[in-house]
Amino acid sequence: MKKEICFEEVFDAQEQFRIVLDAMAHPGIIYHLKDFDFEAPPYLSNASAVIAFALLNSDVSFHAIGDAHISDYLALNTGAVEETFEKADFVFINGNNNADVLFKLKYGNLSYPEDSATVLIDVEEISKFHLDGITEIIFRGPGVEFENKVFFRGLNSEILETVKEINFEFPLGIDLIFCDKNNQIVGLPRSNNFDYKV
Amino acid sequence: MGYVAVKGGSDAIENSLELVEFYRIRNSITPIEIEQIKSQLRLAVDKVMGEGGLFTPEYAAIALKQAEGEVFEAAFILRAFRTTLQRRYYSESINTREMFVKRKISASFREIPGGQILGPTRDYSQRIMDTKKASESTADIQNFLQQFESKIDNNTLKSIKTYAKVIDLLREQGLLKPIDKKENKQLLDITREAIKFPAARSARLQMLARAETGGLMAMGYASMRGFGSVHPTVGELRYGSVPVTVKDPSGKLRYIGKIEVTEAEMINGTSSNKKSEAALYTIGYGLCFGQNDTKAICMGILDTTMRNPDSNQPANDQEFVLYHTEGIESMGFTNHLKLPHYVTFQSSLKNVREEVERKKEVATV
Amino acid sequence: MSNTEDNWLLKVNNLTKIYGDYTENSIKNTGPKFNSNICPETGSIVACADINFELYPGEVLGIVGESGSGKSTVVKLLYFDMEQSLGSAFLKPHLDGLSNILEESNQKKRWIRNYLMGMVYQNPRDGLNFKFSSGGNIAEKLIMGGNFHVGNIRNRATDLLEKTEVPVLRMDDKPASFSGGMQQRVQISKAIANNPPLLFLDEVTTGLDVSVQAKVLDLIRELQQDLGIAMIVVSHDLSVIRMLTDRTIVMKNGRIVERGLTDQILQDPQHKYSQLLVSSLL
Amino acid sequence: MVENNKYINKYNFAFIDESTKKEIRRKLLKAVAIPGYQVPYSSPEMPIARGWGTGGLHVTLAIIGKKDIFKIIDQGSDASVNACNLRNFVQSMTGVKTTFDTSEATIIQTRHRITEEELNENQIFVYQVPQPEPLRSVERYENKTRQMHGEANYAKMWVALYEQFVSHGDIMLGAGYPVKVNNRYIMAPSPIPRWDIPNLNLSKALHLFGAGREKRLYAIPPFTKVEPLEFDDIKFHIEDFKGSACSKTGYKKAFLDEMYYDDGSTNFVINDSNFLDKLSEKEQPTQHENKYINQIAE
Repeated sequence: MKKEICFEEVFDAQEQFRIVLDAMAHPGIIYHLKDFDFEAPPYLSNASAVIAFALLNSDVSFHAIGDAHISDYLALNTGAVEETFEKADFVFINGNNNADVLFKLKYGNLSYPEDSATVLIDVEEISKFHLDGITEIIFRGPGVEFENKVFFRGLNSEILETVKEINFEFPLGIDLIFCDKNNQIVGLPRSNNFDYKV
Repeated sequence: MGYVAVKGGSDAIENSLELVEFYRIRNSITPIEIEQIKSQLRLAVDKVMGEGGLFTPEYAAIALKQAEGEVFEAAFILRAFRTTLQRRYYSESINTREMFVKRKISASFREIPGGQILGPTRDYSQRIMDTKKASESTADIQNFLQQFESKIDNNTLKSIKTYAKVIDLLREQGLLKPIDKKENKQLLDITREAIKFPAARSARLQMLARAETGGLMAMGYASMRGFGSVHPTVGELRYGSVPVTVKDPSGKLRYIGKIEVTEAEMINGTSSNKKSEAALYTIGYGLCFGQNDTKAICMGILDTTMRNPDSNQPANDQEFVLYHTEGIESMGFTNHLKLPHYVTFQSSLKNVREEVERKKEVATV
Repeated sequence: MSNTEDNWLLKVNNLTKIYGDYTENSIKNTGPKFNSNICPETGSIVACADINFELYPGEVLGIVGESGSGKSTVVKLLYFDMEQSLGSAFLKPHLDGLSNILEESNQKKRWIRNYLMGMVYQNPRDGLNFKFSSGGNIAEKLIMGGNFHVGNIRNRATDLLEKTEVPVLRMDDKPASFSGGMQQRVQISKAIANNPPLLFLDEVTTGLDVSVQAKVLDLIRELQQDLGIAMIVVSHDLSVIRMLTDRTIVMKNGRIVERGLTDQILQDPQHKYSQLLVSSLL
Repeated sequence: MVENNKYINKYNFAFIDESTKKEIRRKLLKAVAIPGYQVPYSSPEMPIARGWGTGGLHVTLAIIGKKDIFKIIDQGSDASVNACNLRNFVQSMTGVKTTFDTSEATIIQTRHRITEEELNENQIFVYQVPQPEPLRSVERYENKTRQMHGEANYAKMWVALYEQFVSHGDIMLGAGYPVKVNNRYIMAPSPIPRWDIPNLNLSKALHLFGAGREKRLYAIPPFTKVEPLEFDDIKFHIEDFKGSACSKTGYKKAFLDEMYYDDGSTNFVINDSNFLDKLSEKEQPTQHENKYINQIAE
């Protein structure tokens, strides 16, 4: 495994971070990250890798589900430390994964609610337009003017049910960013009062 | 107005900075050498490094020159400079038992391992104004150095070894209170995250090490004098140089240089909570860059007081001590009062005027 | 209302508070049998252990015992002033009594305290903020109960102060300048401000003059009759217990040694310690 | 500056090192996810004094990129000495374009004002915050105020307002009037006048707050409910200029500065320097929609 060299640590990090910040500030709006020529392992989207490169370093920890190559890849390129689910600051999962693991994640405490996981979820496709057989999320809350609707292919709806449960007692909770194969992302902060339909 | 007014503001700043430069050098045009500051204003450099949180005599000396000798300002410049440096490694813990001792005293025993070594200290100097310093010449300096250096025996110097510590003697005899099992022993880095309260001891000591000497002294003194209950004995006060090592990526220890530190270990009597337990001594610890006895001792006092929380005694109150002895922050905030506040003042003015009106109405009714 | 098994208001199971490190033996080796609540092995202090009881709506339960018996600990645990070591408690109006209130988040505990409970402490300084006016103290409880109308707050405070016989003119004064009896009345006003179904009274008359004591007790009895609030009255003084309570629990060394109807306990105490208490009253 | 090879004399883009920027960025994301909550952060020393806008600078420098257009005001003015100083610093450390035009800027840093001109969805508004803790006046310990926020235990704050009404006949808070964000956290909006408070509510822009000395970051996302603390019957109100108009433009619906002159005369001038410029040049900048300003007669 080689270290990626196409991501520039000053300016790419800044630009891509700003897009992630926009996504977090506007839940349910689709944003596009830059397409890098990464040699990331399969099952890790370019978008997830971009967010990792922009935000992770040796001060934080992560956990990636599934392929061990993903962990090696992230550790090599970001310097972040691999940790258990319970302790990880950033968690990389796939939209088809079992939702139960989310219960293990740290969701902060009332004095320090930010001491909680940020979850990057790779899905097949994110779309503004309705397609049959996929999950729809209706976003409401801070950052949303009225309501935003987004459709997700490759997202196990149990994950959403679990997130609802974990984020039940605000300010405790976890924050999510959905990433698809076309470099699109959508933010779902804990402050969002979302509903979903399958 | 936009551009013109802004130009006015920028011009004002530029002119002010020019004046600063003028005042710095107008009456004495021989530049002070950085080397001179490093060597002849050694203790000011030490203070700047301690409060600046960076061991670098050279840059500290530049900061002092730039700041016209204002230690606060110089420490601030050094801190800001520190921010721009990447932290590449965390060093291994320094071991003060390996110190090349230049000064080492204990107030608690007459004789200690290796003896009492006064070293360079003004403690027993008579503070009589030495007017000869006003006319000191290069020749005077050379004469003194020649005469002094002729007395140094290099073999003796080489044979100097490290010394056992006073507190180790007490510990071996079982007279020191063991560390509280419940104490938070996390090793935090206050430059990487904001301090949280109650703070772990590592964070408290780091804050104290960068705190302003005068602030620490005010609190430590208050605690001894009566607004508190600490009156410790100097177990040992050491000043000297210690080696610093880091682990390279392969895990091998690498020596990267020496730093000078002052270390104080202050012995406190203690009462025990349980009848079955003896009252043992506790140690208050202080360590700072360079030679600064006052700072290390006050750190030692405040380390002790903060381990015994008591909101009625200022020195025993973590938040009170740590927030308010931080020199760079308190200086900045105190000085920010000079910034314009006319918007906020207008807002309060409206309230006060309205209340005056209301009270007048009540009076006339 | 009949006190059937199901209609309890508060149900307490195995409530235990131990200070210091403890082992299983700490509970076994302390209590009235040993006449001590200090664990001989670890030195930990068993403030109370194995406390079980139910309280019914509108009922007044007394907890009596000497100082150090753990009686105050019980109410402080239930009011979330301290954290239990073991045990659970259920309160009907909160999630129909299905959720252990002692394990709720602090955010929810705060809600339960504001809406469902009131507490009157022995020392008015524990229940009142002496930096606020007495009206402000009552306002605090009302605001936390969701009342944000200053006019309504002041009306309600006026009612409460009248009811507790505190001169309404002193509503905007700080309680520091009040007599001990009056401070206690303000504290009671604050505690009942949101009409909680449950009120804790912890040695509320201790430290007051005898004549003032009687007045405060009368007040509590009247309030109870008017409002039908369920109460737990903690006292070392059996005459207080006799005057206020329906049922009584007797505690010693952190354990319940006897329980029953107050009249029965006073007439025919079973446990040796209860007998001692009763005989000292006579 | 004279080149001197012996000593370090080069700085990273936007001054702050990349690993600290990442830390600030991560904390900002959490701040946005928990509107109104104060996230602790490392707050490295800047070459600007504590209390002079370091927190605002941390935020600005952590988010700014080459394409941004930067505006900075102090007391509503682009020309304030401190604004000039910080503008020069940001400009020299990043090379970004700066502007006085509120509508052109992508990042606006401020001390003590929100611009009169309405903000748009592509703007980030960065506040310099001296005291991030709105509860500090009723509780001095950080440890306890954190708990109070955690439990939404704001009774003390409310009683303090109640007591102010009882003794003064009104809520006496001036600039920095505390607000409740998204029905949950009470937040210090930084010492902006009450005039500006309603403009935080459902704003289209992202608002980021940096308190450098106190080492806290917080945020209000766009379209977030922000309400001043008020009772049902004792209402929040903005500064009342009693019908006074700007002496230069005759305009009444803007925050005014009270001017005193050598001849003893006084008058009012619009505080927001860019807004004043635009009105003077007969432009018609859109103002924030808010009911308090709407009530003021033309």
